[in-house]
Amino acid sequence: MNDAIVEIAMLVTFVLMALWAVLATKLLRAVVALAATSVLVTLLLFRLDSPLAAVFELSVCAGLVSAIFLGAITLTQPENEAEVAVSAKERIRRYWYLPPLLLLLGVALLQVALPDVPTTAAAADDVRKVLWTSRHLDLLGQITVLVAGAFGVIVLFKEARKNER
Amino acid sequence: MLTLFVLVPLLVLLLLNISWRALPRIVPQAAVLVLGFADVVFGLALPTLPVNSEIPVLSELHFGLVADDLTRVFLVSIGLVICAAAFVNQESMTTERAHRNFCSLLLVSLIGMNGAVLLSDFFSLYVFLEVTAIASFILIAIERGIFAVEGAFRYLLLSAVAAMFMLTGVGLMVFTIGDTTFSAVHESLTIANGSPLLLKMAVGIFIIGLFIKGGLVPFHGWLPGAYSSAPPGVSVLLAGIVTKVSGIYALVRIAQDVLVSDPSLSMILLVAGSASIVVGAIAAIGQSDLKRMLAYSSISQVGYIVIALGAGTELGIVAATFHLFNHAIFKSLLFVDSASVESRLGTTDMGKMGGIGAKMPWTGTTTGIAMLSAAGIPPFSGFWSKLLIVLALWKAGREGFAILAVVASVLTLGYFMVMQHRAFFGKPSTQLDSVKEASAGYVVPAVVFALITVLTGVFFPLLKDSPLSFLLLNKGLSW
Amino acid sequence: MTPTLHILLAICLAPALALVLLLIPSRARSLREALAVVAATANLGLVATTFGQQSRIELPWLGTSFDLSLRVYHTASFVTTAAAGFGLLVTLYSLPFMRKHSAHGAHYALMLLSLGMANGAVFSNNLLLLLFFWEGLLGTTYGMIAIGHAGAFKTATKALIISGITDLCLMLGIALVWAQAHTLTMTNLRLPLEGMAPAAFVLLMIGAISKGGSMPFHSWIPDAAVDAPTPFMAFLPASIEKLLGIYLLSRLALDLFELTPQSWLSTLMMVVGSVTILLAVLMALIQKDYKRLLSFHAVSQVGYMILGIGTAVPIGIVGGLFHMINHAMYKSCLFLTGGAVERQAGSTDLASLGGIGRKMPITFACFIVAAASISGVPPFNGFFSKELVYDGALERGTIFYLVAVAGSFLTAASFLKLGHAAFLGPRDKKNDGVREAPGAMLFPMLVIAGFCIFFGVNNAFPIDQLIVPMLPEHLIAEARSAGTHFSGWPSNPTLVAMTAAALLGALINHGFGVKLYGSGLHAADHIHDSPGLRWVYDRAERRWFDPYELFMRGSAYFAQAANKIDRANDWLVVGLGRLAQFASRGVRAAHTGNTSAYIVWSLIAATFIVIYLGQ
Amino acid sequence: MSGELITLYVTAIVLVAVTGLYYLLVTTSLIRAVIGLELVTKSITLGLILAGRLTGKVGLGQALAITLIVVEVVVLVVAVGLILLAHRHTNKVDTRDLRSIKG
Repeated sequence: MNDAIVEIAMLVTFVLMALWAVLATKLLRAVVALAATSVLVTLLLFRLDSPLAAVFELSVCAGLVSAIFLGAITLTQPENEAEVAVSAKERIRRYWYLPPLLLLLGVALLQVALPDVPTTAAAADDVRKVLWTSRHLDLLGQITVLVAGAFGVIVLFKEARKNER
Repeated sequence: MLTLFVLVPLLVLLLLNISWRALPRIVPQAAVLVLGFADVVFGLALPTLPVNSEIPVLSELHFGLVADDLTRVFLVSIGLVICAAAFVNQESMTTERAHRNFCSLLLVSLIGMNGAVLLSDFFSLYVFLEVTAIASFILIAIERGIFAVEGAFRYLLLSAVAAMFMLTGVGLMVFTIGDTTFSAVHESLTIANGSPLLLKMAVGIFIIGLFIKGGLVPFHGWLPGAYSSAPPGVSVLLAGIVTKVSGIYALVRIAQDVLVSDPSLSMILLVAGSASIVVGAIAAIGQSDLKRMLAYSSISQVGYIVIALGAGTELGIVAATFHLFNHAIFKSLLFVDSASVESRLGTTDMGKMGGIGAKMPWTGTTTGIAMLSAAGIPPFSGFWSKLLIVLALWKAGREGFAILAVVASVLTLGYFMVMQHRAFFGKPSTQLDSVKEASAGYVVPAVVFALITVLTGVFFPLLKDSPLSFLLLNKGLSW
Repeated sequence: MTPTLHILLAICLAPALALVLLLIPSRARSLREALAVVAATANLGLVATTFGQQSRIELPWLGTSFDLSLRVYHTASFVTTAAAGFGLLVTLYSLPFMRKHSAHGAHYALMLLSLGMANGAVFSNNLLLLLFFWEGLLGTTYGMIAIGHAGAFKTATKALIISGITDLCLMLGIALVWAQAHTLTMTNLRLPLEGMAPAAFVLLMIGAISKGGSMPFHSWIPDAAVDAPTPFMAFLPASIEKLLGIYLLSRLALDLFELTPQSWLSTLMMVVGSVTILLAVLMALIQKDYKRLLSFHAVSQVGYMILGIGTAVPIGIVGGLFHMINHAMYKSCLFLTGGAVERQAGSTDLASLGGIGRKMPITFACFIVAAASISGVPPFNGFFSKELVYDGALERGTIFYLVAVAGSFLTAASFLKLGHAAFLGPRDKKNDGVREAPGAMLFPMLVIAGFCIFFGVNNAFPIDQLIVPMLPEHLIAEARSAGTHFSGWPSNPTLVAMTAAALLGALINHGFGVKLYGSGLHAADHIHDSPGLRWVYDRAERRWFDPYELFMRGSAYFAQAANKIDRANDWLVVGLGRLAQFASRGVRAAHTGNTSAYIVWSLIAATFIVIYLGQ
Repeated sequence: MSGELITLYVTAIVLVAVTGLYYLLVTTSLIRAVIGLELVTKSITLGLILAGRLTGKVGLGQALAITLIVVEVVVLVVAVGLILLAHRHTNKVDTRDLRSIKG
């Protein structure tokens, strides 16, 4: 019973953190909220018997991603907060129909998803074994993605040298 | 053996970047061309090769890749278009650095596409499509202009939405059957235990992602911007093959191997396909920019492919695949030609090109061939694939859609005539006096592609006994 | 040579040589010309030797229903030989005509390509294969018009779009046939006209008569007459396309469908034929340009063929088919004379021509033969085929007959006008230096004019040897049991008398027209002014003037109506373009560049898909 | 795991995904749009793990989630690269400046 309450609390906090990330007026706070969301996801992953993914989530999402965002924020002009608020209001007025639409999409999913939930107990198939036997093509994909990311950094971040033709 | 399609480019990519300052410019270019050509050759020769024999050193790394006729069609197309893109890029890239990066990213794209057409798992498909997509985002913005950044960013956002749908689909698959391979999903769908409806939903949601990646109406918002703002070589790559592999290949694969002749899937494909055909063609008619018009025409042509899949029959799949091959050829050809015009005039605005055909005869002629092929005029290959599409729809009892496909090809003819009229026919204006035919880097791929279009069209009845017979996916026809 | 190789060679040889021709540099024009002549001759030889052969080639493809099959038999041999003959003659004619043209190589290459396509279309024994070659001809038509002068592009586009749409009808018709009969092999087809079959028939008929150039799919032909090089007109619209269109129409009416005289489709064809005859000839009458006038006749005459075949009675069908080959002769001959006049006098505008008959006697003579032939003057070939059509039309309804005769009258009237205006009358000073056309242009004209006479005087040969064997067995049997004679002098003297009256009427009408409006007839003034006679002439004038003027006024209204149809056609082509542009503006306005909007479109569509799947 | 708890999990995942998507659509800041994207990614990660856990394939779920995290972080890097390039041109990170390709 206690376990369930802890889990419910974590879920609620997860949603609240996401809302905070969205509602924060200062960009920096939004990024912090995003990191906090990540931390909660990490905790939830631990609860779901997935320690390796949790570690990844913590290190990459809460760590690396926040760092990238902070870099982006420092490298760009600070926002004009009043203008942000005005334009946000204007856009919210224009896209008033979106939340119901999205919720409809979500509910449509829930409707079919919920009736037949299988309740098999957690069986332990080892993630390392899975990764190296049946999903090693994905690992190859990961390597390629990382190489592509490296080129992204080279092409997009590096300043063009002035004397280059 | 199939592993090499992914491993060799990856190895070459890494080797090229260990000491690239020392390498002359020609080396990465040659590497791309050789690997692209290897795709074509091995794609053609695949059945004669010991596909399933494991290479001793790599025996630990058999990735469960499989190849059939559909894969071969795509390997050949990928190879051809990659080579063309490399040629065009060689001519159009100005800086050394951009050129090297371009070649490397072309290889990344090649790895992604080769992997995507060889694998047989939904999640791996997502991963490799994302590899291709990331390479495309960077490639579009490689010259760092503001329009290109806008095109790339829009592509990135919509692609992220597509990924969201694909992953939701994968999640539902894991949730229902705990497996994501094509065969497992297909089996669970056919034996109908557990929850086939949810599983079908999962595949359906995955397909929504593919619609976005393939640029079908109304999921196409990113496509015109990305095509028209990209550098010439990248447009060839994107229009010729990337969107086809990332969106349409997977649709064909699913229609062939997973959701076989499912009526609700058919309906979705038919509706999305006909919307794309009509909206794409109508939007293309009013364009004044050549590349943008070609982009909308791509949407329309992709609609034909999808509508053929919607027939839900084997003939439909054959027609779709053949049209896909033809489209890869003639659309790359059109973008190569637009690149050669751009190289001479510095613009793709059709209003400024009147009569360019007389000044650039090769470009003008090959454009005409590609255009007639796209409109389905014999003896070019496009005629046969459109005919097969109409027949497939008719045979499947979708007469209305067959008629729509036929009538819309008048629109196709219409916008291409507008283009020919504005850009290539008529009296050359005096400002164009000094314009000469484009350099060999553009003309050679254009002529090769035009020849492929003509020869495939003329010798289509003889395809059966030729090495190209796989274009018709033999098992799909009562040959 | 095996039959298989023979036919495949007939289809592939000319196009292959066309490709070789394109590789010859433009400096070596003579070499190109030599190659073109050799190719056209070889083509003629190849198809002419298929006469009397019966064979089929089957290349299995796409399973049972889509076999690629080719077939050699009498009709195909006849039509391809005729096409090849015209091909060779027009090639010869082109030698001097196209010598200085900028698209010299493209002209010959496209001609050879068209010949190969035409052979393929006629030898096809499968509707799909036929469609392939059929649409291929569309491409060469486009190319041959487009290489005309700078403004020809518009006409080429018009031709492409009109023919493209009708070819789509053909495609749909084929699909319907397939749905109905589950085969596309023409020898296996014999569809009763029930269920979807009439729709299929109409769609296929549209494809056929459009290739033949019938109304309302004709409007590009007169434009092309002005814009395209003249050999093209003699080659495609006047001969080869007509041959193909009527060939397909006859196949449809004779053996692909069970068309009976009782069927409403037969009546439909007759109505289309009659309307085409009348409206097009009325348009022809008011033309002021040599080639444009001829091109409207090219439309009008196809009406006789459709009318004849549409009667669905043996005599009418024989007449229609005979008229097809006759028309190809005299019309290409007329276009050739037109080209000769254009080349020598530098214009085809009738106002600036006149009196050049003396300078170009051979051309004029050929013109007279061909014009007499098209007007149905005995003993030229046109007379005999028209009589057969009349006979068939009368059997089905007097009204059709009357329209056909009226068409004849107007045809004769317009050719009198044309001949008079171009070759007779006073000569413009600037035309004093005009000389006869070169031999390479005269030779084809003379050959064709000779054939016009030969096929007329000795009509038993073409009719009994060439045309009647084209009919299916049951029709021949029917005709035999009724004791019908197709060849020889027309059996019905009343009809001949009517024709003679119509021709005479045309002559008189022309005389009056010239007298009232023309020049050079002042020689008759003194008779006119002599006392006593003057009163008679006044009355006569008044009496004859009124009906003439009334008639002319009436025909002007008709002509305007025909013109309206023409314009409506144009308007449709242009208007559809405008509509598409308008729709395009709407679609483009929706693409605002707002990424969020694009994502929202995707999400809305995704919601629909998810809900649809969840049901 | 009880049915109610699963419902709660799914609801939370859908809510966060909807929030992220909505934010992506309505914000005018390019950086904030990417934050919205990240929220969606997080909910999907959680969803994959949950799906694997419920069918007893924890290993599969983790494997997919790890690959997903790697892929998405590279997409994020590219996105930020593009944002910085846009900033170099316009001196702002406003989505309304990236609307010039239209029609």
